[in-house]
Amino acid sequence: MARVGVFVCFCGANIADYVDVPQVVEEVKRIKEVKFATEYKYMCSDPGQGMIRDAIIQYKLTSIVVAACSPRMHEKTFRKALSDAGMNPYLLEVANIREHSSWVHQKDKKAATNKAMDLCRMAVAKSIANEQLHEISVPVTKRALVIGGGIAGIQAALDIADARIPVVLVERSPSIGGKMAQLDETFPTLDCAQCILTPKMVDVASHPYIELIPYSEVIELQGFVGNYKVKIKKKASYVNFKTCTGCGACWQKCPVKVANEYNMGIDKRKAIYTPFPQAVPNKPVIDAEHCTMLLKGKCGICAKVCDKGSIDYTMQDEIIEREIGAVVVATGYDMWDPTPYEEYGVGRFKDIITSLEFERMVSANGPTNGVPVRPSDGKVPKNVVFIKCVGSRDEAKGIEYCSKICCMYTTKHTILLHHKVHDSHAYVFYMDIRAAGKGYEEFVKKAQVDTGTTYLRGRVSKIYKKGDKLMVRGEDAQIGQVVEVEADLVVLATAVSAPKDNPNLARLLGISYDKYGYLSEAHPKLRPVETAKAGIFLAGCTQAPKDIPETVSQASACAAKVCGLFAGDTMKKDPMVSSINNEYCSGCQNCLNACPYGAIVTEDVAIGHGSKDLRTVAKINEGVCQGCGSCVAICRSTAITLAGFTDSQIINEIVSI
Amino acid sequence: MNYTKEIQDIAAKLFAEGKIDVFVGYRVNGFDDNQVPVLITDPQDVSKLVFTDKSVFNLVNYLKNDHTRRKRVGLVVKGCDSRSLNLMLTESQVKRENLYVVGICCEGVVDEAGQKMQNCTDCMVPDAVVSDELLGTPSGSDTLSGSYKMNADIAMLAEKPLTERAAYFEEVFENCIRCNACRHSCPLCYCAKCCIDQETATLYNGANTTSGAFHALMTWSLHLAGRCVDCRNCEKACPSHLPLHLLHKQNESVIYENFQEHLAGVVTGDRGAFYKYSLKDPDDFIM
Amino acid sequence: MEAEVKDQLVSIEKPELIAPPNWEPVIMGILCNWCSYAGSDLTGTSRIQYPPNIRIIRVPCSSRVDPWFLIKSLQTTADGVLVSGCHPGDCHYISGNYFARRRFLVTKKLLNFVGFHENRIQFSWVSAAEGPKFAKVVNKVTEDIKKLGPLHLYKKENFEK
Amino acid sequence: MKKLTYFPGCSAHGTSEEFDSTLKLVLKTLDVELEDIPDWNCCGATSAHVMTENLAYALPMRNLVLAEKLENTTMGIACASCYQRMKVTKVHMDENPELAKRINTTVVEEGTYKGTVDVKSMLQYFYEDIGVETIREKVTKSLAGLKVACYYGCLLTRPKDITKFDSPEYPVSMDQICEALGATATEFDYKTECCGASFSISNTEVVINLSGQVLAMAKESGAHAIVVACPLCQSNLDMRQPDIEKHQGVKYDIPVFYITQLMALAFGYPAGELKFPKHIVPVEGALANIGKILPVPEKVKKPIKAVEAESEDK
Repeated sequence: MARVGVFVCFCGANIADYVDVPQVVEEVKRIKEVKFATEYKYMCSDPGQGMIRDAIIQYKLTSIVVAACSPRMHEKTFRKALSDAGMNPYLLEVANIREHSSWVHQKDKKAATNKAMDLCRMAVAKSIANEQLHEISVPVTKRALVIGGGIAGIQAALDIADARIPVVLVERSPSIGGKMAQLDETFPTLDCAQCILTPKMVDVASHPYIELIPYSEVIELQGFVGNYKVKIKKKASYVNFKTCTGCGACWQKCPVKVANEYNMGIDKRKAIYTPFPQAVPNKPVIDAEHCTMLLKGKCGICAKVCDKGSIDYTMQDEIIEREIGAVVVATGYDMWDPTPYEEYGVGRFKDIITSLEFERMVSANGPTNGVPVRPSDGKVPKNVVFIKCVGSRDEAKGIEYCSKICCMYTTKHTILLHHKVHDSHAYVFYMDIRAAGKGYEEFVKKAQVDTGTTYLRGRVSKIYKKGDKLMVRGEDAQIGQVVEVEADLVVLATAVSAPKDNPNLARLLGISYDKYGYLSEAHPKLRPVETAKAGIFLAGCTQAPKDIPETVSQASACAAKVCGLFAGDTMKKDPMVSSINNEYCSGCQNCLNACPYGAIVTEDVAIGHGSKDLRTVAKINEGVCQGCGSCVAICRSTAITLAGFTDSQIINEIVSI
Repeated sequence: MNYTKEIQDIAAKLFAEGKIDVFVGYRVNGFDDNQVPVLITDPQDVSKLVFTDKSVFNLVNYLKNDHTRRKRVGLVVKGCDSRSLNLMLTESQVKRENLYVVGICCEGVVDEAGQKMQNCTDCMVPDAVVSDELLGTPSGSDTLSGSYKMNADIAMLAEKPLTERAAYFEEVFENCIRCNACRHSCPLCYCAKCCIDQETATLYNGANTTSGAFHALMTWSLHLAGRCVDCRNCEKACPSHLPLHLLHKQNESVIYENFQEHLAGVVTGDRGAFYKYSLKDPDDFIM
Repeated sequence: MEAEVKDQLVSIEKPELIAPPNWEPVIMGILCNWCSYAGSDLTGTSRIQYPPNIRIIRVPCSSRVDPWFLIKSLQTTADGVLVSGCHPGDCHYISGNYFARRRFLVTKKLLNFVGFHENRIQFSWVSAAEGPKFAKVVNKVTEDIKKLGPLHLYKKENFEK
Repeated sequence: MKKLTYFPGCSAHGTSEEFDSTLKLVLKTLDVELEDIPDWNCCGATSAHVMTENLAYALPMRNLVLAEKLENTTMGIACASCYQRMKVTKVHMDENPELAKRINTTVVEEGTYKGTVDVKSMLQYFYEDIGVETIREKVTKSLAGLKVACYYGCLLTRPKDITKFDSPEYPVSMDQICEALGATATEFDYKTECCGASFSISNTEVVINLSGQVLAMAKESGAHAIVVACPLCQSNLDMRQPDIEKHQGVKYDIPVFYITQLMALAFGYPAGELKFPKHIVPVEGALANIGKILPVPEKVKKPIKAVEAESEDK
């Protein structure tokens, strides 16, 4: 027989003015399970809580109802009071007689009192069905996985590692650095990107808490928050990094030339290569798709010239497994392919380049020694047309969103052009100039004055060739006329797009992505770095286009989240999760569809005691379950129970009034 | 429609080849020309099998039986039966490799009075959608996006004033004797233990009263919403002759018209309408 | 079948015939914890007044609401039910309210089909910020159900509480 | 022998008679028999679709329904405007069966619309159904030496979603056919610019301006002649050329051929059968280039060489 204690709060005058509290107490005393009922001015105060503690002991109560403010307010407070009296804190129910009665029925004290009584009856009825619940503690593997070694991944890895938490940093290409390593200078301060990035790259390589696994990819993630197991495929580099000194003899002698990805294909690299001189790790890898030794078995020059004997043509891909507790996804972005812009002659005219190609050209360590040139004839361009929003904000041919960074980097490009080619003139076709950010608007204003760039508001409709010039025809909406600009070089500010592999990665990690392929955050405002799957966080452009400062902030935020997650040896988790009664489960597996977290899996269990006949039933991983109850309502056999909100509890509430 | 010979041959062949342990079919009941289901385990008895337009029952129901579970079974399915089989497969209740399915391109079956059954005149999926062997000529009807035939009873009742409907159904539920024959005859009621019978039974109210019947039948029909294939096994089994199809057809019409779903069970792997959702589902009934 | 319909019509849905004087309906409000329950709390903190007929039950998510909660409520204590959850796309549990939405529509139509007035089963999306909306919803539901009068269907033999 | 349903359209009997007659010569060589749609009617171009939707769909639909009675699965259309109206109707009807049912009631005497006949422009038919290689095989008299600018106009490849043929901005099908004939297709950026067609009568100034730009760019590209596959393009560029020359003070002297005229010429038909006298701009000057050897194009300068790569080589 349940023994319920009811404690009705005055909340000063907040409740007592509109609800006849003594009458409520008298009424609940009539319920046969209620063995004790009382009232107090402030139940949440120390004396109030003391009353609860004392009554629990004195009347051997088995569950407690506090009729006061919303459970969203003080449920935790009262649960603690129960714990202090040695009672399971989940035997508490709160009747919300303030927000749901006294404050909303201030004109009718009788009705408000009646309602308060009903709310108490419901809470008593529910509490009778309450069960003792215990916080779930999930052991935590204190090691983080960071996927992607761009500035986001680097920052997250460094911040986590600085908290003395081991980090596994996985990078797909042979070197970390990402897109930022390809940039020349950064807006709005015109810092040299290399100068601020490379020290961080070196820090990563030398950090005792960071395990850098370059040239590799994540291929499998299993488990749940705090207890993930990851499989990483380390692609064969054909170079023994342990013995290689990075002297460079191999790539100097390699006879095979391949378009250089780092320089956007403007120049060539070798089949054995380091992506760029400041690469970390600064060890070459062999590009198996182009190496003649690997393809045809002839050549072997690099092995001959390597006096350390580090070249190993027989090397195989390797699968590395790590146990980790949290994941930071920082896979960055892709440049959008402007091929759909056929009216610009993309692909036909060599002198139309993308902004990242321009960036490489003007970069001091770029393929043209920092001077922009026309790809067609190598001449230095005088008139350069920059076209913004190529792909961005274009529902017909591109993508609907604003890529956020193009306005700023195009402004930067006009400055860089002006620096490198003094007698040049830049034209910028734009839709809007979006310069929201610290120092951004000032930067744009100053650039416009300093460089004398002609800004034309309007879209470009056609580019055609006239002699060796490109004629750019567009609208100048401010004078309402079609204008044509004779250009030596056209630079397209192509959109930022989600990495093509993001959907695959999302499926592999069990997180969601939006229609563009960007990974989805758990809440756009309040949980912008978490994903819906506990323990997986997002940093940088993989979530949405953003600039470097924002990327770094988000990466550091991820690090803070990871550190918070790892603060104790185990993670405490709310016990209000679902569980399955194997006997009732018919194994229809419909609940697997309904669970948004993938917390439900199947397992084979013996049908009877000692039987060898197996039956497939559902199984809930309580570490992953968030307690929404979708599966409970889906389950026809009522095999699933959600602790804290069981069918009995809810039906008790329904029938109690 | 008479496939007696073909089915006898197939069953005999399957037994001869040792492919099945039991064959589920129909036989004549022995005192009139109506038929009852039969589970044949002895190849000698194959000659008892018949199939005509009197073969009304949905034999998939026998797959949840202990005589057939974990055995290799041959069985005969009409269009509607095959849909319930499809759902059983989707919901992992039977293993396809254990079954040899003789599909029928059904021309409709008749009730005891010789009248074509209402679900047959309304039938949208006459051909078996799952089969190893198909007998008869496929109708070629569009099972995936064919236009929905509104059940005449539903349409008639929907037009009645609310009070009349309430009175009508009150009598329906009053006449229910809570024998659970509907549940036992339904191939999709395969739960290890029905929710109505569990410890929470008091919560569910399985009492033999009008309100108990109301509760049980409403819950039952909602559990079959988006899954019922309109085979009418329940109605044939009901000793009180309750018009149980009304509840199912009502749910089916709401689901079909509002959620852009296929009919239940026409696509293998396609779960019932309650186990998925679309962002385009109607929202206008919610404030 | 038409002939089978009872001749004697019970005036189940006519309040003026049955409602006792000073009768007040009971409305069972089942609210999701993250949006609607928080929204109803906000109605309270904003002191927006609404009729006292609603009894609120907290569930984690509208997807926790099994249709038989509604059936049970209507059969036992309630004259009407209101289920409220997060707006589509805002579900704290990502997709719960989408599953719930489907069930609600079918349940509502089925209950209406067997004789319950459609206004007795109502749904709303109320976000945690929509305190005023919650009051509006409760006002509307209460008004609707007052017009319909007490619910007698399938309540004749109430079982032990 | 292949068969092709043919919709001649009104201009084939008037302004573009040379298109029609040379098309028939070409198809004779390519072994294709044309079957005219019996009792065909106006496609409704340029006026119907700005007036009433119903009429704009009903007129082409009647032709489509009649064409379905013939056994061929493809309908070839010479005029770009007719092609456009027919194709738009077909695509919209196939996408929206409800609309098709409604429009069909207007032309119900002719029969029910089934959507079994595909609609193609003759250019598309040559390119997709005949094939560039087959055309190359049939050439008996190469057009080598002739440089042509292929002008597609606005309707043959656009809108992309309707035509689903070639690139809407820089199509190459006609260029490839011309190359197959032995001619050289110049790099011509104005191949899909507007010629001003609809204003031909009502606002000639627009035509002079727009067609003038097309001619200027064709000249700039080094072409001896322009090749088209649309009667309106031909008439604007050819007929208005003297006016344009007068207005701009430039002498263009660029004849405007139908693609079928050049094909017929390359297939060995005598020039006398190709109705060249119908042209306003004399064709002899351009045709005189056939057989002349083209100067070898100036070698394109070496693309920029990466500084780093050079240093490595040393």
